[in-house]
Amino acid sequence: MDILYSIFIDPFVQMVDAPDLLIQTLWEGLVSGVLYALIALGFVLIFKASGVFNFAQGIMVVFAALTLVGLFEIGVPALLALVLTVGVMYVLAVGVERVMLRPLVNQPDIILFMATFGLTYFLIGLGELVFGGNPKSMITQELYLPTGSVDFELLGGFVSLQKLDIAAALIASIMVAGLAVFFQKTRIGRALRAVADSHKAALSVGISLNQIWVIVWFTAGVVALTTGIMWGARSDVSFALQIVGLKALPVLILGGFTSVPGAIVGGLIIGVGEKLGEFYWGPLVGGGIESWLAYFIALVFLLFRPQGLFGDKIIERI
Amino acid sequence: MFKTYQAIALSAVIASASIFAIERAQAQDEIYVPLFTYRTGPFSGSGIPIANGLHDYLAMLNERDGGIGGVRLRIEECETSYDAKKGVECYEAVKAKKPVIVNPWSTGTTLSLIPRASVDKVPVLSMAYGLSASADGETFPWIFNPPNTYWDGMSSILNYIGEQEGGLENLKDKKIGYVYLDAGFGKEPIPLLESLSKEIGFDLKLYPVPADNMQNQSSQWLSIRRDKPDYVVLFGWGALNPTAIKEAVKINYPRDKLISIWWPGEDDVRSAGPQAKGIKALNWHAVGADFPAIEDIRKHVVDAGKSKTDKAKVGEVLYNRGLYNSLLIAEAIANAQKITGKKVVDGEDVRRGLESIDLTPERLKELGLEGFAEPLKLTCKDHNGHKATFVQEWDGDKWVRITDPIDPLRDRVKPLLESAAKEYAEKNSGWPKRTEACDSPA
Amino acid sequence: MFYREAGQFKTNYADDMAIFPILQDKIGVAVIIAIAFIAVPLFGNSFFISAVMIPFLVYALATVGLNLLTGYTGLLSLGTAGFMGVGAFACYKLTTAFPGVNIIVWILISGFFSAAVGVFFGLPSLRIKGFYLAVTTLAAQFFLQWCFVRIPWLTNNNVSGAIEVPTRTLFGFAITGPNALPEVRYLVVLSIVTVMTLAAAHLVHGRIGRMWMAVRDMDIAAELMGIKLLQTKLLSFAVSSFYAGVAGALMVFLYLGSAEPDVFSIHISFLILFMVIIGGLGSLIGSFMGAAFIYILPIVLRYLPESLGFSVSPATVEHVNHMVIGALIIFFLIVEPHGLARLWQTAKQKLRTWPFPY
Amino acid sequence: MGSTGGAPGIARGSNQHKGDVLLGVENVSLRFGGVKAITDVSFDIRKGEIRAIIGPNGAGKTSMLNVINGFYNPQEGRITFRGKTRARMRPSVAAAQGIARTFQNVALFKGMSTLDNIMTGRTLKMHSGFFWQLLRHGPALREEIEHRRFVEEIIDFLEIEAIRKTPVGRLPYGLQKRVELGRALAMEPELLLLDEPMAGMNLEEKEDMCRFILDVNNQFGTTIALIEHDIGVVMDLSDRIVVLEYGRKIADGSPDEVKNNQKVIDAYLGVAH
Repeated sequence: MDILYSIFIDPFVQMVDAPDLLIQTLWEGLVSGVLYALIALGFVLIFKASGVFNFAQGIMVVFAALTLVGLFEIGVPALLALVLTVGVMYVLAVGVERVMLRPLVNQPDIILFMATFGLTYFLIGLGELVFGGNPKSMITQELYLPTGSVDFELLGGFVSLQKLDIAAALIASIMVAGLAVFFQKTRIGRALRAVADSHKAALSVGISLNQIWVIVWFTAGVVALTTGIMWGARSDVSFALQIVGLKALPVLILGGFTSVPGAIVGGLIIGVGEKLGEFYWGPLVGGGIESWLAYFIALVFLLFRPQGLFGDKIIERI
Repeated sequence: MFKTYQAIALSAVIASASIFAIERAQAQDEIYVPLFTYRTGPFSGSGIPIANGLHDYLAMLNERDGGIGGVRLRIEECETSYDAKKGVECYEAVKAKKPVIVNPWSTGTTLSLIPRASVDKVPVLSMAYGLSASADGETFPWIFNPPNTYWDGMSSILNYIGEQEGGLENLKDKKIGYVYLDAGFGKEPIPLLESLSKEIGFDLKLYPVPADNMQNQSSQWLSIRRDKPDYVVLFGWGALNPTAIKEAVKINYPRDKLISIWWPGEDDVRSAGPQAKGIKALNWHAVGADFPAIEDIRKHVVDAGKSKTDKAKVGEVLYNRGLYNSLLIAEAIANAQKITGKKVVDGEDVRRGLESIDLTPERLKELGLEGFAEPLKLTCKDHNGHKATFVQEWDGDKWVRITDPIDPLRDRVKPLLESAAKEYAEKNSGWPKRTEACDSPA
Repeated sequence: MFYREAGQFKTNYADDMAIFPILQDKIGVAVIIAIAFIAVPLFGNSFFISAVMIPFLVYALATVGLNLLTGYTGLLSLGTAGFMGVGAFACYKLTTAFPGVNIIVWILISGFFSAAVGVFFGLPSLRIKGFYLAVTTLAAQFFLQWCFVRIPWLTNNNVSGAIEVPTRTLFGFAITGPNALPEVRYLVVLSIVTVMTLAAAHLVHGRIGRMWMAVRDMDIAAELMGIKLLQTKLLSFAVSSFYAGVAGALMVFLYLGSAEPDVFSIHISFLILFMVIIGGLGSLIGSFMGAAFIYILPIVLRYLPESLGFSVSPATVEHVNHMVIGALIIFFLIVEPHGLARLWQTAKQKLRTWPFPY
Repeated sequence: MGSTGGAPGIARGSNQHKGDVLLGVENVSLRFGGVKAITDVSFDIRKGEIRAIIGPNGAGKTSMLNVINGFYNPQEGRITFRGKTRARMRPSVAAAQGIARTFQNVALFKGMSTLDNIMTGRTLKMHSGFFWQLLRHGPALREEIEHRRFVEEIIDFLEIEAIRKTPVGRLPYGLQKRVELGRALAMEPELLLLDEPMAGMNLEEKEDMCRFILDVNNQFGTTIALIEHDIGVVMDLSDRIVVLEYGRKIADGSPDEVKNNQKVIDAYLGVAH
């Protein structure tokens, strides 16, 4: 009975008792959810346009952030470093398209997936070789990102929002909105959606696949850079971050591989779900369940909706 | 196409030859000291300064004195990425070259090497990490973990907290939080904490951080905000430390109540910004470069471009940690030469050298490290020393020592150690009894 | 000229269905096995045997296991390291609880524990496919690793949180623990790996292998042939996890000598998946090639500069190593997406017509 | 299975006389969401006959086959096979009861050789235990050889000896269809469902396929239900024909009856409704 009580009643009692903590937990969950969603967004962009399950998205986050900080450390002014890093991501996108995607076009998914593993290894090596393996601090102030927190009284307690986290949420929203406009309104965006629907059809109306790939990889690179700055400011910039990148996988599962809103909603569900789980139920089993909870949440969702939250229903035909 | 295959075959042959080439004869007049380091991987933040300290001190001895006792040291780094499997591979690679000592710098690797050390006759120096029980020289004649075990460290922290409260007994009904890396390293002190919490009556709260979630600690720190522990003890490594410190700042946990074990480096704290001021950590050696020996390192190694360290980082806490490790290696080799009268010593000699380490203040002065650390004396029975440590505080720019030496709760630690050593020997049935003679009867 | 099958006629079905129907292949395999069993222990140095060959064989075994699941049955798994861990921890519990039973028995039996866990985590595979399934196996990976850390019973309440391998003997020789000679450990591992690889070859060439491949190639058609999908997939999970479990037990007991839970981290799962794909999906010999490529190549690269007399910092070597491996993975996928095994076949095909390709 | 011995497959069904109902379809309706694929269709298939299902594109022919072998479960109606009425069932159960089929778009196991593909058809007839399989000895090997012999007969019958060990993915379309037929035959089915076995074939290949279908029906006594667009072929081959249009049955009878049915003529000539 005690066990049942502590599983089914006690956590909720705690939530009601200390609503400020509940809100704080939800907020923390949302913030990490936003960051998961950004990583997942990079995945989705690439998957939609090129059918590549890009495992390297996590490492691109680290690589972008590392490049930014590395450039700053050798004396490049912060904003210039930011511009240069965007340039580096463009070069990376072109390189990936030329060296990896073009020769591998029409290969099975798993082969492309493996190739992105190769890319992951390569970027880890390159990043460490150029910038050294030691963790670096994100240049938060130099990029004019706010620090400190906004605290306010609430329901007999207080809630503390980091200005940085607020900024992260805002920037992420602007980014998503920008991408949405980009896809809906611009010529390239329309081409991109056409490619997502059918490669052959897109080719037949004269859309250059290679160009599209460069654009999506570059966009994913910019998304990665944004993620890297935000997450780097929360902890620091090091290769340990790539493990956090794996969390994008359950997010994708939830949201479906091809849905941008799915990536965002999925990210928020996973972020909030795992924080709530760890905070209220984790202590029951000694804590640390955050390492696998996200995958279990995704697994349970999958059992009921194998196509993900926003995926189309799969009808098998023969 | 056929050419391609020829090329592949040829390179395969060359490549496999290189594996066999590993076992090369060593020059007769060298002492081989391999250093297991990790300058890559998720823990490289801690690993790089340590690797530099380790390397530079020994390199300095080579440059300044031509080695130890006139014999040059052959210093070789082996990259482990803090991966126990690569550590074992490194060990296998260096074994054939007759190392006089190995420093695994990974608890996982240490655990794998413990049983092999006595068989391969290679002493293992796991300085203040590894298996705490290996402090017992009777059971583990080949393993050394001076100057403290994690149990000593944890009990020193408690001792310090007790002092703040006016006596250990005043910890009754206090709440102590423990944030730790959810692995062997972080879990080791828990039995000690639990038994003390029962005895003294403080409330113990555990906040494990999974290794793959080190950079995502908000739930742990939210729980701390909820539980409001009076003190938080931090046992972190690699990326865990900077993230934890940032989170502590974020929830506005009183910084002076956060006390860490001896691993956070300057970079770990610095990245949290000025608000990290006041955070405390344990240490047992000096921070800074104002020692003749370190001046020599600057002169002979760093300025000569023979080091990989950033000049500004010489003298930082983890650099000096590595240096202390090398100091022990050098002392052990020097002792071994003294004991055996040989110039070129081997693993067995160095084991004896380690057992007769006696770093008195005079000896430290002689080495150009006056006041660098507390005196340390190892014996055949005691491979650790269980030395006192002190607390240092982050003043926003550097670590500043703020206390006198604080003793560990030796009477609490000792029975734990003994039973752990006994248990280890029992579980590993057929664990050899010590047969190694003792040079310095304790 | 030397590699020809012309003139080798099969007079009965058994010969035609043999695992190596061509005489030269038979000889080739026999030579490799002879080298592995005789030449390597006789002439290999201790580093080569214990740090190269033993782990290589262990990885190869795990790769064979994952290949059965991913290559033959078409189910992607990223939980291999977790299943290896189950094997290792089960073996530890068994041998400390019943020290009298021979350790080899326990190593093999621990495979069953891992098979059971594998079946459990394979259950969603009926509904979930492809990359989606990969994520559910990630759940297994992280959950199992968490269990290894969190359940002290698994390590017999060791303070260090690790399992330590006690000395065990076979015919009076120590085969585990510090006194076991590298050659002895190597021969034990080699024997187990050889036998289990042979068994895997038997399986995939028989009814069960065909069922797996049918499910892989077209599950709907397979079902309409009377193949029960769930059972077939679960059998594949079970066998694959069995192999992984035995590999895990071997890794700890005959290679590392002790293990913290992070030995079975996600990186190992990825590594083994690389080995499967680089070696060739659905090829047992490819599993060995893949394991050699991914495991041995970095070692070679690591020690190559040194043995050539260059002095490069080991950290730099490691960085370059990462880049080279990454680039080679991409390169090989471009040259031959079907893996080293296919490359090998093509080479054999060329040899068959050599020196007159027309 | 006794028939795997001396003269495999040949004796099957010949002692059952033509005419008993083997499969009955009663009032079957099938919907996907709001889309009606089949509406209230009833017909039967008699033992030993060749029954054709024809109709324009989208008439629900393939859906009908999918219902018969359990891949789709109809919302209404009943299927009776060999006197047993069933509700929901998995395709693997239908296979076990003796229903085999080929597919409109060849559904071979692309990564496997011709031989292995056909051997897979023997799966249900092989029973040697897992551990014998591991050893590939004793019962497992005997069984493997026994079934290989049977499969070789099918290979002879279909005249595909030369491509025995070729991965089917590399075969031309016509041969793939033949291998697929072989795989279905390997199951020694009571009822064989053929979904457009001649689609995309040239005349010569079609003639070969017709010959095989007739031979299967005559020699093995296998009951066959087939979907085919080539009306000429259908008229020549089949004993009886059922015609579907928009998921409804519009005619059922001998080739001659169907040929003269006004509804059928309308459906095929596309008379405006």
